[in-house]
This record gives sequence, structure tokens and C-alpha cells, in this order.
Amino acid sequence: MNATRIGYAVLIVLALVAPLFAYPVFLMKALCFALFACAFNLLLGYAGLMSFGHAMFFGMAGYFYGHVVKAWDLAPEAGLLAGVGGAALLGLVTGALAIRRQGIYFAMITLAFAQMVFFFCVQAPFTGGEDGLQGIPRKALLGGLIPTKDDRVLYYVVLAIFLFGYAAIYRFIHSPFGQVLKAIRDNEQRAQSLGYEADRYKLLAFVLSAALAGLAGATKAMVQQFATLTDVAASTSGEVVLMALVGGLGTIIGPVVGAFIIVTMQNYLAFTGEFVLVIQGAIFVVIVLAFRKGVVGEFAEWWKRRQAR
Amino acid sequence: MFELLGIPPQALFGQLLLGLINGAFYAMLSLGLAVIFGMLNVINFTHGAQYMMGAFAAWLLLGILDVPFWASLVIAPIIVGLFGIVLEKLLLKRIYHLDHLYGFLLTFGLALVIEGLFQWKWGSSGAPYPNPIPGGFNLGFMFLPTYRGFVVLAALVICLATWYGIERTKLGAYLRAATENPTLVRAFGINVPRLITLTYGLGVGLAALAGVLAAPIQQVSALMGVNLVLVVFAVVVIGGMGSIMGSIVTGFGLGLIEGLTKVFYPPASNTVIFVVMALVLLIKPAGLFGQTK
Amino acid sequence: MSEPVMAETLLKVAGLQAWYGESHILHGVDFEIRRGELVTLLGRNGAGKTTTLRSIMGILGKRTGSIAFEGRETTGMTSDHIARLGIAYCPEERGIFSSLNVDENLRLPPVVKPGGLSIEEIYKLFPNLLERRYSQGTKLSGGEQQMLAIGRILRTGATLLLLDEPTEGLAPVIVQRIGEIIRQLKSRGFTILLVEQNFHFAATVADRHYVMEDGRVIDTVASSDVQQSIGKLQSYLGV
Amino acid sequence: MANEDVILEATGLTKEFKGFVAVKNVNLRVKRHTIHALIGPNGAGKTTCFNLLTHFLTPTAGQIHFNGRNITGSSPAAIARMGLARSFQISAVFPHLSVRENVRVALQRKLGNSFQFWRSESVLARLDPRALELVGAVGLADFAEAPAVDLPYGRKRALEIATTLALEPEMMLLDEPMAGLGQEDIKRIASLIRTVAKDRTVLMVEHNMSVVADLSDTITVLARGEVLAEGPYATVSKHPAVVEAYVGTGHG
Amino acid sequence: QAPQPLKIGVMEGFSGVYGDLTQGEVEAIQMAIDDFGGKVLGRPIEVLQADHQTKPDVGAAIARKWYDVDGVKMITGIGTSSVALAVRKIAQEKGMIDINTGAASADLTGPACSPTGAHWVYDTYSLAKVTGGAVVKDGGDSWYFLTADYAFGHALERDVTAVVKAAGGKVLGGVKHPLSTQDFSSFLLQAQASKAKVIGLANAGQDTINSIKQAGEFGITKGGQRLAGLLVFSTDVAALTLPVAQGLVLTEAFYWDLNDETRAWTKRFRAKKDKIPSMLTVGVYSSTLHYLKAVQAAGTDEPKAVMAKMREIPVNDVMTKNGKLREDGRLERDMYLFQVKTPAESKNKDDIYKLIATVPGNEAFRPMSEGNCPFVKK
Ligand SMILES: Nc1ncnc2c1ncn2[C@@H]1O[C@H](COP(=O)(O)OP(=O)(O)OP(=O)(O)O)[C@@H](O)[C@H]1O
Ligand SMILES: Nc1ncnc2c1ncn2[C@@H]1O[C@H](COP(=O)(O)OP(=O)(O)OP(=O)(O)O)[C@@H](O)[C@H]1O
Ligand SMILES: [Mg+2]
Ligand SMILES: [Mg+2]
Repeated sequence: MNATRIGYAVLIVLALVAPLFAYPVFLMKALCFALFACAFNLLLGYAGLMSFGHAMFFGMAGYFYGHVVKAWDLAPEAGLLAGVGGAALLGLVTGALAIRRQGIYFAMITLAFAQMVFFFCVQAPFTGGEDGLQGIPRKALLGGLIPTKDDRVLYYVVLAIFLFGYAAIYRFIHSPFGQVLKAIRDNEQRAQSLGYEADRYKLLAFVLSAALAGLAGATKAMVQQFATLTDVAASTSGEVVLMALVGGLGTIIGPVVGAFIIVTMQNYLAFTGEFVLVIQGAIFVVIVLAFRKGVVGEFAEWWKRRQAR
Repeated sequence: MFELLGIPPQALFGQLLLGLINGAFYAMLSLGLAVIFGMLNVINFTHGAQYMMGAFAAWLLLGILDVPFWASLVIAPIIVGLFGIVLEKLLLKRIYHLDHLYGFLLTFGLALVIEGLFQWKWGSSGAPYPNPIPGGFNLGFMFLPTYRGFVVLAALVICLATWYGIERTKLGAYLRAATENPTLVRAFGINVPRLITLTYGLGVGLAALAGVLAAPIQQVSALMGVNLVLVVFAVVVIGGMGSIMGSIVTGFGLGLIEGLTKVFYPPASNTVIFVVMALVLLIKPAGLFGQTK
Repeated sequence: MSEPVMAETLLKVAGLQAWYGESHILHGVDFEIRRGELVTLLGRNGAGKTTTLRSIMGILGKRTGSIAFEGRETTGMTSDHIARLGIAYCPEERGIFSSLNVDENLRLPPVVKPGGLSIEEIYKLFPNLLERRYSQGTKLSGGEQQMLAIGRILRTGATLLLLDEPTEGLAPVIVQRIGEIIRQLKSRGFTILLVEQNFHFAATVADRHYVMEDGRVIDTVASSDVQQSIGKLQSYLGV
Repeated sequence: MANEDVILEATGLTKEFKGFVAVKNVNLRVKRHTIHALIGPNGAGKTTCFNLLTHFLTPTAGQIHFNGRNITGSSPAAIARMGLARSFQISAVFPHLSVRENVRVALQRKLGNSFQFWRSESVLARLDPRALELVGAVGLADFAEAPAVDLPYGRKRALEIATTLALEPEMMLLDEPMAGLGQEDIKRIASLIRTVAKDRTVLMVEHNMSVVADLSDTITVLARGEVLAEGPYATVSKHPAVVEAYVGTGHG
Repeated sequence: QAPQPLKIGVMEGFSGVYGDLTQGEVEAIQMAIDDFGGKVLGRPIEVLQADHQTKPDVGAAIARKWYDVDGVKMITGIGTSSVALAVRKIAQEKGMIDINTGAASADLTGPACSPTGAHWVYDTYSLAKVTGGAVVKDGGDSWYFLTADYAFGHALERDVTAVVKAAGGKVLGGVKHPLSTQDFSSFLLQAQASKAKVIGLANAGQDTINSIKQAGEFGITKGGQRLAGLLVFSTDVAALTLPVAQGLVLTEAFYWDLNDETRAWTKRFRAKKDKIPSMLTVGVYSSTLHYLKAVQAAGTDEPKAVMAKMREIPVNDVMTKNGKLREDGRLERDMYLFQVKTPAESKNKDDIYKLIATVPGNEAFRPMSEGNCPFVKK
């Protein structure tokens, strides 16, 4: 589709010049959440698995990154790897148990694991409790080639990481594996009767999603220079669901838009004082009542209608 | 005398009793949540806010109109239940045909709005509600406030009445059937939308009732229900979704387990419910009392 | 053959159009049923038979045209209202409730008019159900579920029964039994609109056949004329 | 060679649901390259038998051998991969995939690339001709790109058969393949079954007696979970117990 | 050309669980600016406010933007220690000023200290020191703790334990409860069974409020045990009401009814925001006023110079007399030990405390040498 191509091209150009107009730290944070939301959506939109505990991968990866870079004093690349690997491993363990259940039960098991992980983070000494793991140094990447002290330079690094993650998800969805995954989502019994061990496919999807959520979390720790309990908390798991919903389920770009909207909302509503939550809540209500397909979904609809005329 | 891990059995008794009291709240709250989830296919994230509204309604009734606790026990749930009905008619009604994620988004947003407005008006620290039956019994091993004893009894009565209404009456059968296939039940001549509205009102009323009962025990504050929904929903899931009896038994049971955790490993007392949930779901896929379709 | 007395028209459908979302399915369906008649809707897969029944029952989003039951226009009514006028529907997919046991399933639809069958009579018709009366409704075999779906609307006393492929997936003995039941119901004064694929079955019970194609009624065949029209019918149905 | 002839053998198959015995000590032998019908009154346990054979339910007792291998404990997917494929009584398709993709998913398994999440799905394009061929064979050529959810019921059944065929199974279990089909489709699918059965084995549950009479080499009649009779149509349909329990006196 | 305004940011979790504590902080800052004369170095003064929603990354993002883009020179408020620590790192990295009035963590003047950062009102150490010391002196020599299982709870318990032991008392035990516990009866029963004379509440907000309320229900104080609130604010006490909270001892840095000056200030404040100000609200006033004085004295808003002046000039305002900003950023000032009045003693609903002791700053706060602040030479 040509329109899509053009759309992507416009978006990439926009992303490249964005730091000229918007504050780079804000953009980086939004990109991290966007990647996180995409990872979540991979699971929900394409494997039909609704996770209520995705913050455990996102948040833990942040801690892994922080520990590796601060306490062990290793390179940021090692931190990112540790974040991705750690999250994938955590995904493998929790996923192996969780994917045996479906629907709301699956969601609740992931929530349960996330709560346990949260408890662990409160107790474990290296996380710093509610104070968080603070002051992770920003080190240069690629053995000193890319200095990251400058927010604008770091922005392009984060953009590259995001694009890598996004492309990976796109590929997963449009791969032979993705095809089977969609079949399993549609009718698991039937897929089994065709000879597919549904659980293994779901587990792989779960691990991939966890790993990408981990990439997002580790990148965020790199940008923000701290990792805190907020990122492993149930509220963050809820937030990512909201991002996917607000952007539009079942579209691959939807979660990105949703993440930008919610992160922007948190940042700009911050200046409305005590009414932040009221306004945020009201916006959710309006979205459900008026833009239920999400921003992207509604836009696509509008576009289609326009084309039809 | 024999001791269990260094705790004298008498003290353990006391702790179990306290656990039971907390379980009573879980049971009442999960009941409402289960009924609503069953019928509307919506995880009612406003449940905590409605619980809070119940407590506030009682507090306001007392402060402004001098309505005594016992009258509030009836009036407050009705007021909040009616509020729930209005919400249902205006908002929730529009989303039933959608995935239950939208219900999550909508009710979550509503909870933020309601709690935010209450906090704006009455602050975050809240106000105390006087104990309607002060005093207590000395049970020998512990001091039991009379009011807490009353709570357990009241909760039992409420739970059993709800259970009977849903599992053993015709109306309950309509409810259960409409949960599965509202279109068809409607085509049998039953006014399903009204049934749904009333159910939501009932579930909300139950939450508010729990709130009124909690008011004398806890500080009445805008944020008293914030963290409740997840825990209570976990109770519903452990009990087996759609099973009213499951919610009740699990509510009380988890109160006990939580009570024991508070003695043996207090830091985990909020987490233990989730551990139990994971274990139960791994062993019994549909919860303790749930049926597979 | 001539009808001695023209019974009153119970249901009259005229210019019925219906949509599923954007797709236009019925393009003007016309037919009528007189009180006490047994009429079938025949037609190939996808002709719009089920859609017609759902439109009559009022469980379809968008429909226009006229549906008059006992002289009252029902297109503006909600389905619960229509049901209380005395129309009962047995859906193609059966719609057995898994959270109810067999007995509860059977007792679920409220009685809207006197004259329905009693629970005992229904169990006598379908002994399988009696045996499994406390089982979860959806744990029944496919055929048993079909019996349950028919059985439960017999209690309501509705004047007009809409049966969507009641014999699908049933053993021949049961099909025969259902044929007998349908005739019995008719003799009790029920009016029945039957949707069938199984033409041989339909031919044994019906007074009249309407043939549907592409969302329209394209022909009517009285059962007395079936023999003469067999060729035509076969070409319609692709037999 | 005698035993070579039996492709599927179940011995002493029993299934109990909470005190209710749905299948009772059933012995079933299906000969290679035959069409074997399983009939019986509603609730006789036919679908349950299918579920046991493909391990969607675990038998309370009994053994199942397929091609001489004991498959009693194998997973449904593993059984399918061994060449024993099934269809479902309640129609089972992938609603959000197109008709072509539905069939292609079944073809895809043999490629062995189904875990490859890093490759483009364009590698699947070479399966399209075969998928379209199968789609055409069941009369769905005009609907190849339509999402399966939009098909009328009868066409979904046809699609399901095409999908099952795509597995090229040695043996197919078909649960009421004709249910809900119009006369026209019944004929087409009956002839389809006959064609594909030439070099494979079919075990089917079916209530449409003319189809059974027409297609099947052997018939096993189940009633109340037990085998009531077995043999070719001519003998079975005259069997007094079968007539009473199943066929009835009206028509055949 | 009009001179650039000097910008001050106040960041709090206004909408969160501790919302009541920070009520009126924006008004308080405005009062400080008015009291200062509305302008500094001929420049107008502008106040920015933000709600960090108790999320460190939101707080950090705001702080970065304020410092980098909006030209804010000083941020105050910043309750919640995770946010406070995150903002502190950013301020330090950028060489900007943050004056924390809201967070409890003593790390702000310890491992996380910054040359351009200050900790203005209280910290876990001072609360522990004042309450713990006074209660032991008063005969409360055996303790049992109800501790929130969070870093601030642990810090409070640790610090009080040290104080109690140093004063010759003993700690009989304690229980760590999760944050946001609804029901404390189980813990209270354990505390009761310990027979300790004092039950130390090392928790905050709703947790403290509910522990106190339920202690009354179970007749803990009637049974002769005393409650010591280690992180309790006047807003909490007001919310609990005197019948429930009476007898509780606690430490604060401000009380509206201390003297004529505080009463006059409070009257002015209440004309703008009809609430009894908490010590955090007044702390924001105090920090802003002192900062403005320092800017004036330094003749520039350059952070290092301003900070030097802030250290040099003694802090004198409605809440602080001759306070001294130490090198590690700690403001040393007097702290007060209060007891909550009984309903009979109280003249009106705002009349809640009686003063028991005033502890001078050099005793109340942790000596610099023990703080492990990296740039402070031992
Ligand atoms: N839910 C739906 N959404 C969209 N289209 C539908 C839906 N249900 C049916 N259709 C379409 O409406 C047309 C008529 O369907 P209908 O079910 O009325 O046919 P039918 O005559 O009952 O066929 P069958 O004999 O297969 O039951 C078909 O083309 C079908 O694809
Ligand atoms: N999961 C289950 N739990 C309890 N009983 C069951 C279950 N599945 C099937 N049954 C019972 O076992 C019996 C056999 O059912 P089965 O579905 O095998 O019948 P069938 O022969 O396929 O009938 P039909 O021709 O009507 O499809 C039925 O009486 C049914 O009620
Ligand atoms: Mg149909
Ligand atoms: Mg069957």
C-alpha cells in the first residue's frame, strides 16, 4: 500500500527532526513507552493474550540495566543486553506457567507474577526500595564512539533502538510464525488439530514480547538514569493497556500513538495541579465513548470514508 | 502449652478471628464485582470508588442530616446504587458489545474522576466516622470490638442472601443466562437491559454497603478504595468467575490466609493473595468453584 | 383443494429489508402465515432464511419494511416486547446456556401465554433430557442440545414458533419424532414457521413452502402442489 | 499383512464424566483405505469417541493404536502430525484469516518453518497455488480472499474440510461433515470425500443416512456409549436393534 | 526591554495520597514573593507549578525541562523520596538549585547530597531523634514498631532504635507491614502482646491514620500503651480529630499557634487558602523567601553564588529562627515535640497541639560527619 509507505516516510522524517521542536528527553521517554506498548500489543493484538503484568519486564529490565552499568560498572551495551536477556528469561519462566491458561485467567496469572516481582523489588537490597536505583551513569556507547551526555545525540540512539524494536515486531507479525500465531488466536483447538502445539507458539510470543518490553525498560533506564518501583508497579501494567487502547487495538502503529498521547498527557497535565487525575480520567471516558477504535483506528476509518467519496 | 512457631495458640485464635473480619469485606466486595463481571462482562474498576462513596455517603448523612449509622446502612447503598444506575444508563450501556477492555478503560477513567473530585472536595486525609457500637468483649485471648463482631455477622447475612437470590431463584437464572447470551434471553421476552441496569445497581450497592460497614473501622477518605479492585478481583478469580459461592468462600478464606501471613511474614501480607491466585489457577484452571464451559 | 374457511392472517411480512452492519442481506421479503398454519422457508445456504427469522424476532440491528403480528406492527419493537406478544424462537445455533443445568434451561423462557406444554410433557417427548436433567446444559451432545432448544420454547405458550433447522444433526429416529411433535403442535393450534434444508422432512409436515433466494421470496408452493412442482423445487434448492 | 490392514484400532475405550459413562468399552478397528461411518442416536458418544481418538479428551480406560503406534498419550497436535486429522462438529475455522489463509495455515506446517519469526511471510507465497486449488475443490474459489467470518454456515463447513484436506492426512476423522449443508453442497462434498478417500482412510460421524449408505464401506453403530452393531450398510440398517434405536421406521 | 523574570518551580504530588500536605504551596510561594517585595534585582518573579503524580520519571522530566528549557533556577517542594532523589541528581548534574521541603529521606544530605541542593524542613533522622529521645526521657523506655515496609519506614525504625538504645531504652520487636494496608488490627494485637510501653508508628499518611484509628478501637491506649507517631503531620491529626488522636506525641517544624508571628502568618495564609498550613507548606514559603534574599545578596541568580549566600545568611522567618544552612545542604533549625490535645483541652477545631519540648537544631539533626556526604570532609 502506497499510502502506508508515504505515511511511514513522513513519520520517520518527523522523528528525525523532532528534537528541533520538542524536548528530547520527553521524546526519548515517549519512545521508550511506545516500544513498550508495541511489545505489549504484539501479545494482545496478535496472540490474543492479555497480560496484566507487563510492567515486570519493563521495570525489571531497568533494574538489570542499572545494576550492570552502575554496580558492575560495565558498558551500556551490556546493560541493554542484560535488560533484554533478563526480561526474556523472566518471560520464559512466567510465560511457561501462564500460557497454560486463557483469557482473563491468563491475565490474572501474569498480574500475580508481576505482584510477586514487585514484592521482590521492594525487598531486594539492590533496588533501593521506593527510593529507587538512582544515579546510573550515562556512558558513551560503542566503546566511546557515541557520546551520550548530550540529550540530542542520545535521542538518535533511542530512536534507532525504537525503530529496531518496531521493525522486529513488524517482522514477527508478518512471518510464518506470525501466521500461525494469528490462527491460534482465532481458534486454538482448530490450530491444535492441524498439528500445532499451541502452547509453544504462545510461549515464544510471550518471550519475544517480554524481551522487547525489556529493551524498552532498559533503554528508559539509560535515558532517565534511574530505575524505580513505579516501573514495576501494577499501575504501569495498567498504563500500557491504556496506551494500546487509546491508540487503537489491532493496528501496529496504534500503540505508538497511544503511548505518545499518554506520556504527553502525564507531562502536560502535570501543570494542572490537583486535577491531573480527574482530567486524565475524563479523557479515558471520552475516548471510550467517542473514539472507541482508538486514535489510529478512528483515523483509518475516516480516511477510508474520505477515499470512498 | 504447645506453641505454633513461637506463637501461642490463643494469640493465633485472635489473629484468625481478625482475618475472618477482613475476609468479610473481601467477600462482600467480591460479590458485587462478581455479579457485575458476570452480567456486564465488565471488570468494574469503579468498584473501589463506589465503596468509598458508600463510606462517604454515610459520613455526609451523619454530618449534615444527622442520620444514624443504622439508617445509613440502608440509605447510603441505595443512594450509591442509584448513582450506579445512572452511570450504567448514561455510559456503561454503550459499551457492552465491545471487548471487555473498553469496560476497563471506561470504569478506570470514571474511578479517576470520582476519586479526584472527592479528594478535591474533601482532601486526601479524610475524616473519621464514629463507632456506632463502641466497646467490646474480652475474649480472654483478645479484645474483640463489638462492632467487628457485628461486621462478620452482617457480611454473612448479606452474602448468603445474595447467593440465594442468584443461584436459587428464577431471577438469578435469568441473570446467569443473560450473562452468556443476552440477545437470546431478550428474545425469550425478558427485558435484559433493565435486568442489566438493576444488576449493576445491585453490585454497586453491595460495594457501597461494604463501604458503610468499613467507615467506622477505617478513615473515610477519597482514596480508601484505590488499591482494592485488583485484590478483590483476585478473590473473584480464585473463587471461580461466575460462582457466587466461590466469591464468598474465597473472600473469607483469603481473609484468614492474609491474617496468618500478617503474623508469620507480615511484609508479604498484600502479596499473598496473588501468590494464592497463581497457585490456584495453575492447579484449577477455572478457580476453586468455577465451571468450565 | 380449496380452503374451507380462510383463517385470519397471523403474521404478515411485507417489503422486509435487513442489514448486518454495512451488508444488505434482505432485499424485500414478502410472505404471510395464517393462524394454525405450518409454513416453511426453503432456500440454499445464505439465502437469508435465518436472517428473516431474526428480523421477525427483532434481534437484528437494522431492518425496514413491515412485519405485522396479529395486525400489530412490530418493526419498532424490541425483541423482548415481540416475544411477549407470543412469538418464540429456536435458533439455529441452539443457544443452550452453560451456566444453567438442563432443567433450568428448560424452565428459563417465561410463559407468555397459557396453552404451552408442561415440563412433564416435554420430558415425555424427550426422554434423553429427563435422564440428564441436572447436567450442565452445554455438556449435552449436539442432538440433545437441539432437543433442549426446541423443548424449552414449547413451555411458553407462544402462538407462533420460529424453528430454525430443528432437525440439523439429529438421528433419523429423532427427526421422525420431531416431525410427529411438530404435527402434534400444529394440531394443538400452534402456528409454525419452519426453516429447513431437509426438504424431505419439510414436505411431510408443511402446508406451504416459501422459497427464498438472495434475500427475497421468489416462489410459493402449496404442499398439495409439491408433486407437480418437484422439478422446479429441485432446481431452486439444487437438489 | 492382515494386521497391516488396520490403520486405527481402539480397544476397551471408556470415558466417564463425573459418574456418567459416555463411552463404554468400545472396540473399533478401521481398515486402511476405507470409509468407515460411526452412527448412532444423539448422545451415543460419537463425538466423545472422536475426542478420545484425537486426545482432546483423555480416556478413562483403553488403548488407541494408529499405524501400529500407541498414541493413547500423545498430544492432539502430535497426533495430527502423525497423520490423523479431524474436523469439528461445531464448525471450526480461523475467522479473521481469509479463506486462502485458512487453508494455507494447514499447508504451512509441512514446511517446518512455523517457528521462524525472523523471516518474511512471503516465503509462504509458494503455498498459495495449492491452497487455491483446495479452496476451489470445495467450491469456494469466489471467496478465496474473504475473511472466513463472513461466510455463511454451510461454506464454513466446506472450508473446514478443505483445511483438513490440506494436511494430506493418512486418515481423516470427520464429525458430521454434512450438518447444515444444502443439498447441493452435500452432493459436492460427498463426492469430494469419495475422491480423497481413494488413497486415505476416513472415519466419519454422520446422521444423513443417504450419505452414509452411499459412502461408507463399514458402519459402526453406537448407542448409549456401546457398540450396538457393525458391518456394511445393508446388514446394519436391517439390524432390529439399530432400527429401533436409530433409523426408525419412517424412511431409510 | 523588560528584564527576564526569575523563575521558581514548585513540584509536588498534589493529586496523590499526600495531597493534603501540600495544599496551598503555590499560595505560600506567592506570599514569600510578596513579602520580599515582588521583585528581585529588578526582575519580576514567576512561579511554575507541576504535579509529579509521585512518578519519578514524570518528576525528572519536568525538572529537566524546567532547568533546560524554561530557565527555572530553583525548584522547591518535591515530596516523595524517589522523585526527590531523581530530581536531586538532575539538579546536581546541571548545577542547579533544588530545595527540598517535602521528602523525608535523610539521604538527601547524605550519599545523595549536592553542592547546590538543600533539605529544608525535616528528615527521618530528626523525627526519630526528637520523638524517640523525648519519649524515652519521659519514661517510654520499651518500644515496639509498626513499620511501613519501605525505605523511609526502615530508616525511621533504624534511627529511632539507635536513639532509644542510646538513651537506655530497649526495643522489644516490630512488624513490617506493606504500604497501603487497610487493616492494622493484626499488627496492633501483636504490638499489644509485646507489652512494650511505646508503639512507634514508622509509617506515613493513610497507614498512620488507620493505625491510630484502629489502635483506639482496640483499646491500645486505654490499656496503658502509648503511640508515638514518627511521621505525622498536623493535617493528619486534624483529619483524625482529637477524640481519636489525643495523646499522640510527634515532631514538627511548625505549628500555626506557636506565637504571634505564626498566628499572624497563618491568618494571612488562610485568607488565600482556607486550610491550616502544614509544615511543608510553610517550608516552601521559607525556602523561597531565603532563596530570594540570597539572590538579592549575591546580585546574580548564578546557582553557586546564590548557594554560597544562602549558606552565609542565617535563615530567619516565621518558621525558622537563626537557622543555618550547612555545607551538606541540611538546614539546621529548631524542632518541636508536640502532644495532641484532648478534646477537653482544645478550644476549637484547629487547636490541636500542646508544645512539650523545643529541640535545638544542632541536637535534632544528624551531625554532618555521620552523613557520608561525599564532598564534606570528615
Ligand atoms: N453476522 C453476520 N454478519 C454479516 N453477514 C452475515 C451475518 N450472518 C449472516 N450473514 C450473511 O447473510 C446472508 C444470509 O445469511 P442467513 O444466515 O440468513 O442464511 P440462511 O439462509 O439461514 O443460510 P443457512 O442455510 O446456511 O443457515 C449470508 O450471505 C451471510 O453471509
Ligand atoms: N464434557 C462432558 N461432560 C459431561 N458429559 C458429557 C461431556 N461431553 C459429552 N457428555 C455426554 O456424553 C454423551 C455423549 O455425547 P457425544 O457428544 O459424544 O454424543 P454424540 O454421539 O456425538 O451425539 P450427537 O449426534 O447428538 O452429536 C452425551 O450424553 C453428553 O451429554
Ligand atoms: Mg440459517
Ligand atoms: Mg456429536
